[in-house]
Amino acid sequence: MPIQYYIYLCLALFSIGIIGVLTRRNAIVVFMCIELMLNAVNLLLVAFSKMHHGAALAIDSTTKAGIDGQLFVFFIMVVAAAEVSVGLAIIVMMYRNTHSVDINFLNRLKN
Amino acid sequence: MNAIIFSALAGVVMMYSGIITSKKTVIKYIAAIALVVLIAANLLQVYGIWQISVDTRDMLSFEKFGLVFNTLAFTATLIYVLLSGKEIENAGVNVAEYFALIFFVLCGVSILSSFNGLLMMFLGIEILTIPLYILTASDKRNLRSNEASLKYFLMGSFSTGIMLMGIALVYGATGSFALHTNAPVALSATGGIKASFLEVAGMILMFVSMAFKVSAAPFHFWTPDVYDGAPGVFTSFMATVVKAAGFIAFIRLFEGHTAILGPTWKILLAFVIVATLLIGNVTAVFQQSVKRMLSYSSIAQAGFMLFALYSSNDMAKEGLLLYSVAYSLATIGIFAVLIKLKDYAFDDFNGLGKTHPALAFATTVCLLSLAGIPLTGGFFAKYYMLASMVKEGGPLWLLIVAVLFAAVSVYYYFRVIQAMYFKEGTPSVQTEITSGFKAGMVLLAILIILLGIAPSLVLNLFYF
Amino acid sequence: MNWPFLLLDAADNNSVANYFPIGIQLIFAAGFVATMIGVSQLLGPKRKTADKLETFASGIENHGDARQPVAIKYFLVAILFVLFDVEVIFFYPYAVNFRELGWSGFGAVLMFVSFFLIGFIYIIKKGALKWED
Amino acid sequence: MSKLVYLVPLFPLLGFLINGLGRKSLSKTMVGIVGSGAILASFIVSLCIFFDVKEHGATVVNLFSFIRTESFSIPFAFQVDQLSSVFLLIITGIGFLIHLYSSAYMHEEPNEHFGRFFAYLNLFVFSMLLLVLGANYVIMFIGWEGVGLCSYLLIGFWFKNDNYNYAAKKAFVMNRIGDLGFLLAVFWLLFKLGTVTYGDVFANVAQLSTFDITAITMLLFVGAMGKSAQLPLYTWLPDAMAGPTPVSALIHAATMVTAGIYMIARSNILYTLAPATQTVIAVVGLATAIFAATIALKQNDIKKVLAYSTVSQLGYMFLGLGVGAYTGAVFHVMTHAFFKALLFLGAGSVIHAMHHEQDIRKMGGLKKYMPVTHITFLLACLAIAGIPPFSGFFSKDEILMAAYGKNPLYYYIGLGGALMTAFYMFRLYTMTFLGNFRGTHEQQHHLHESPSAMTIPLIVLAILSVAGGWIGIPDVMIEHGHQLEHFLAPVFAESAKLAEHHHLEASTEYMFMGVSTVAIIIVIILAVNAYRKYQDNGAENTGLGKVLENKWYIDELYDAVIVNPLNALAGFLKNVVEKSGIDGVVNGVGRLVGYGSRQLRLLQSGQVGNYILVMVLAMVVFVLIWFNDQTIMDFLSKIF
Amino acid sequence: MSTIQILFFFLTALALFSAIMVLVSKNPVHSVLWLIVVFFAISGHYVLLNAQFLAIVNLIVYAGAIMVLFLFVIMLMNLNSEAEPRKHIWMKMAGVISGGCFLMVLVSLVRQATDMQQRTALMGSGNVGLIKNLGKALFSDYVVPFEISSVLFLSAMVGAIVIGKK
Repeated sequence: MPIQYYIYLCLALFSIGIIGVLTRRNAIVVFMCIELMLNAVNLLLVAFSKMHHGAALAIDSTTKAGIDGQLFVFFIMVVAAAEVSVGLAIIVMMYRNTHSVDINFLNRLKN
Repeated sequence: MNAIIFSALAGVVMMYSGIITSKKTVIKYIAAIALVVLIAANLLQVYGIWQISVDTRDMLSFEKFGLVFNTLAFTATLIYVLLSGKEIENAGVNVAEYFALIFFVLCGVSILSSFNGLLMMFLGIEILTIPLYILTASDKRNLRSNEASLKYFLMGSFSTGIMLMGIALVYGATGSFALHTNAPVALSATGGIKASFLEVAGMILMFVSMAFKVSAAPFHFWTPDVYDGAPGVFTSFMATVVKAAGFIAFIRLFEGHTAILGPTWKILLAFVIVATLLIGNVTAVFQQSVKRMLSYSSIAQAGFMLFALYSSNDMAKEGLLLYSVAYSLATIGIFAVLIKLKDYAFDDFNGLGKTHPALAFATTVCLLSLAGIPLTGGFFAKYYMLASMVKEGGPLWLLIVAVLFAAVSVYYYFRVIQAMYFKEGTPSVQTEITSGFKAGMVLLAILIILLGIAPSLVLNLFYF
Repeated sequence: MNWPFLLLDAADNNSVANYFPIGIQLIFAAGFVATMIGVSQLLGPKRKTADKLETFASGIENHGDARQPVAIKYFLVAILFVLFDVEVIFFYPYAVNFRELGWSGFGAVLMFVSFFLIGFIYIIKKGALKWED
Repeated sequence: MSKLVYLVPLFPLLGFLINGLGRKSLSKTMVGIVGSGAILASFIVSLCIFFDVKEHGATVVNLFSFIRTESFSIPFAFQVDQLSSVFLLIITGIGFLIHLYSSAYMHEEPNEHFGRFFAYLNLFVFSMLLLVLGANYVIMFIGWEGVGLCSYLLIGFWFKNDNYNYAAKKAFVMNRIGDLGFLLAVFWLLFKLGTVTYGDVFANVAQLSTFDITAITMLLFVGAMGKSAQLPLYTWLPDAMAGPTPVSALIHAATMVTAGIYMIARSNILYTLAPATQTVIAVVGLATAIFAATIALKQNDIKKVLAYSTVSQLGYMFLGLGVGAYTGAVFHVMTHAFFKALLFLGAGSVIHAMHHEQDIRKMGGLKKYMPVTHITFLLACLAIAGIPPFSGFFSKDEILMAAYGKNPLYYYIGLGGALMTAFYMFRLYTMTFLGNFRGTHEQQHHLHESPSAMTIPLIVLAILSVAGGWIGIPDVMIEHGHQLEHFLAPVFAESAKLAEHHHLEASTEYMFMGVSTVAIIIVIILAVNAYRKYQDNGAENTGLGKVLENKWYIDELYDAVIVNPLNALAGFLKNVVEKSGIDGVVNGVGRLVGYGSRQLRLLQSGQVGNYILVMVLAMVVFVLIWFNDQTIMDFLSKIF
Repeated sequence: MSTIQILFFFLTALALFSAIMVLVSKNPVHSVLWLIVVFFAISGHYVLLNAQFLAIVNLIVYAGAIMVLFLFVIMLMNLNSEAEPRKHIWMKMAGVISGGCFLMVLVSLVRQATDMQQRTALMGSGNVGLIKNLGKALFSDYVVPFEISSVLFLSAMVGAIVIGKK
């Protein structure tokens, strides 16, 4: 597969994530859109990893090139899990105090 | 490596200290001792006496610069804990956890001062920020704290997403996560850009994300809200040690890449610097709350620290160390006094000069240092930044703008001094002010003045 | 890759085609369920009464929304579950390479596990897993 | 001996520390002794240094390094040469007298305030000494900021009054504007020459282009304008009268305001190479001299008159600098320090006796109550007016002569200013000391001569005011007369080589001296006559009605042609130009910042969505800029 | 068109469609479900790229754990579709436009990137994505980040206790 297809796909997913962050008001959905962005990055990294791997294979059949990209993805997933647990805890805490998860109401702090 | 390992272990110790004892003061002293041990361990490595040697496979590289920064950051934290320990105790029920999180942040700081690849940078940043989200939220019943942490979290993870996209693009172009690689050269049609398009785009995205972390305009928006909403005692920590660490990471990430980025890089950076200085300084002028004023001032100070990135030479790195220390100590000092007051308004300082002359004196020294008045640490820090830029051949107009905004900054810092000395009233001191605290503040002020008289004290560490 | 040789390719190690049997199985399973539901719809008798359309609650009259808000303390358990779930992921590649990695790998995993164990004990001591209080 | 130069600033610093820390426990006497003693010790060391320099010439004393790393070094070094040693003597000498005087003047203050006051005074002197002694522009800047800061603290010393507060802030802001220029100049030097040490800078001026030199000198001059209260940054100085009188004396006579003069004299070689800047300085100086003198004509607050007179005299000094008469300017700094300190301390003595009454319309006839103050004040007035052989005559004459050499117009305008000076000074003198007492009876009852701690400095200063000028008697009068010039010659040697020399005929010089002296004497007689029988009838100048009884036709003419227009002009300058013009601009800048602040605050809407939107847009813009850099570079190069 | 290509385009379309559905669903529960579909599609892509380990991890961590947690939270709060007031229309437009601009700029950039023109991602084969190889690398070259990530988990646990516990 031409790598550009993957890049386009991932950029599209990433942009959809950004648009979601910009247009939705529900903190949970916004957070989900951020997760979508991370997934787009993951896919891109894997695609690049395979691209580099393929290029290296042509020279050396035992190469491990590209493995770093996939491990990076692994770490991103791991970190995302930690981030999600903290983030959802914060959202739940907010909900317990205000009974709302609407980010538009987050305007006590301004100016 | 010592710093990373010991700070993680210290975090674990702190986690359990809350289970072993319920005396908050004891927990505080354990933390202070742990910090001393941490500083000692780091110093052992700085002087090459002893270190836990781990084969990091080139993911971390321990250079003098980063190690010295560790020492400075840990020392600043120690001072912070000693001065504001009382407030950490009163911040909530989970005192031990707060200290544990602070140590985890320090672990992130020491990773950021020594990373040698994008993976470690990413992990370092996450280890740095995730505890901060929690600390921001620690005042659970307070809606402002809630809101601040949710904002911080949403925007922080958004910027993480941006950074990861940048990393992915750079990886696509170079096939490696190492810091200093040169991508295959691809000339654009106009011949303006030497590096691969993807790499440059990735660098821009990483730049945006790092600019977010150090609150450079126009990515600074989270700063005032989060610093304002977070419990004051943690704002103090966030605005100082953490921010300085962000700059260290920033300069580590970009110092090898300026050649790839080409001349446009400087234009963009200059734009960011000017915007940061403008927004930080001008918006700070009309704030009603000292806490919020300080958060804008931290943006303004970030504008100055960005000069280190602009010049990105040895002198800039030295200057950044000096700046970090001078800025951190001064801000920690002001916050230590601020959080003793009932509210965060300017009027709360009224008459402090009369009732607590020692405190007022120390606060004044801190404020003068932030304003960059000579004979305080802040002066040479700013001078260093600008001089490094001048040495690098930076444009004159940028210099003029910087000096101009430094002049504006004096206005809002002096509002506090004015309130303390020239206004009548009784300061609404809430927490009891012990003589130990006073002594600590005066020592801090002396330290700041010492930095202003002999900044070589810090800089010579660098050349030991 | 051609259609007829897909199954043959599957025998070859380490390729996407390994997943072909799994895919076929999934399709069959889904198809079976769909067929069954469709057939029962077609063949079964259809008589609708009001009682029949009500939620079945073992004969007790139902009241209120089924989606009652869950007590917040379970949420903490859910969060901790995610964290430990991810930890298990780390063991998976270790298990595959258990022999080759030898003592150094064992040391690394031991350290990781001990960190997690520290966390686990901490959580227990803090009483986060107590359901009733 | 020069090695001991560090003692000079060290003593005031110690005084500051002792008084600052022990202000609660030390008795007033102790505080006074420590505060004054520190300055006295400095003065003694300065004297030794002065003679040492006279004997052995200049040196640079390296003490330690602020910063010494591989890439960068700023030594903490002191420049001990003829110029700095003269300034040291002025600062510590006059400073000591003022300290001594303060110990009596401030005696009514509560103990703690008293200690704090002396601590600030010592800090002030310390900063000024640092400014003068520094061997590079960074140290000078440190002292420069230091005096600004101390003046802020001292002016705001009586902080109960909001006006003082405002004045303190204004002083600080205006000084900051000046500092901005200074700092930019320092960076510019660093940018072009890579060094800020005097020796290296002056040795390498040849590397600078004319534009650079002009820009640097202009920026430095902006700094000097702020610190030395030149148009348009002068308004803080009259407002600074809010501070206690000894502070005014210290600011006006010995320290702060002379900083600008010192700096330009120190950088004389740069200025000699920048004729455009010199012209600007001369014009600004002259304009300030006239402008301030005009305003002073109509002031009724004793300290305000003196304040505007200081601004005006500073204008003369800048005129001297602008026409290349560096020695003359330094000479005038010195003589001015003597008589202005004397005037202020005399005024303080009057105010002290009058129980903090500062309005001269409510004074009069103090001659008989306060003989010492009266005599010394008179001497000072004669000195500032420029009557030979008092000190002011020689220094002012030297500047005016040099100005004549450059452009006769300078001379004539300058002479006009000198006449006004004579007029308002004697108006002040007459209204205060002659005539009848116009205050309340209670005040009259309490009128008394000040204690000896106050009068002794007055007497010493009076002697200096009279005789201080004799070290600078022009060569035309006596052989080897101008000792100061010979002493300072090494500092200005380079400039002297480059500058063109205008030699006036001895006879011309005598003629000018004679004419100006006669004119000044006439003006003094007029002023004394006009105000001797002044009565406060509510409206101003109606006192002249009684003078008219004398049927002096000339008085009427003079009244119509000179006094009234001048008064009107003074009112106009004070109320319109100063209040709405200069202060208006300063306030306008403040308002602009405030407006910007409020607008920028709206950006911070509190909405996460908006924040992220701005981030995304900025990101898009960044990428666009980056990948269209060629186009943008072209565009930018067209603009700049 | 080969199988892989067909699968690629199918999964791509599925991912994009589901991602858009995440955005437009009014009900947060639906958003979560659609997001799970996205994750499955992405896992499918991983399989196509022969990154088998990541495919599994993606399912276990994201679809299995993270999304369940999301769902749990939404259930906990009992958010109905009406609970979320809609944003201002112009705010939405601004969001869509700026997101679109971002996409456009980056896509046009990739189109111009000459060094990416002829490159392809190796599909189907290549063994770096296998658990065995990844595991070897993880426990040898990447052992430092591996250990350090445990610090991250510890802080997340502490965070859960600090924030989540009453």
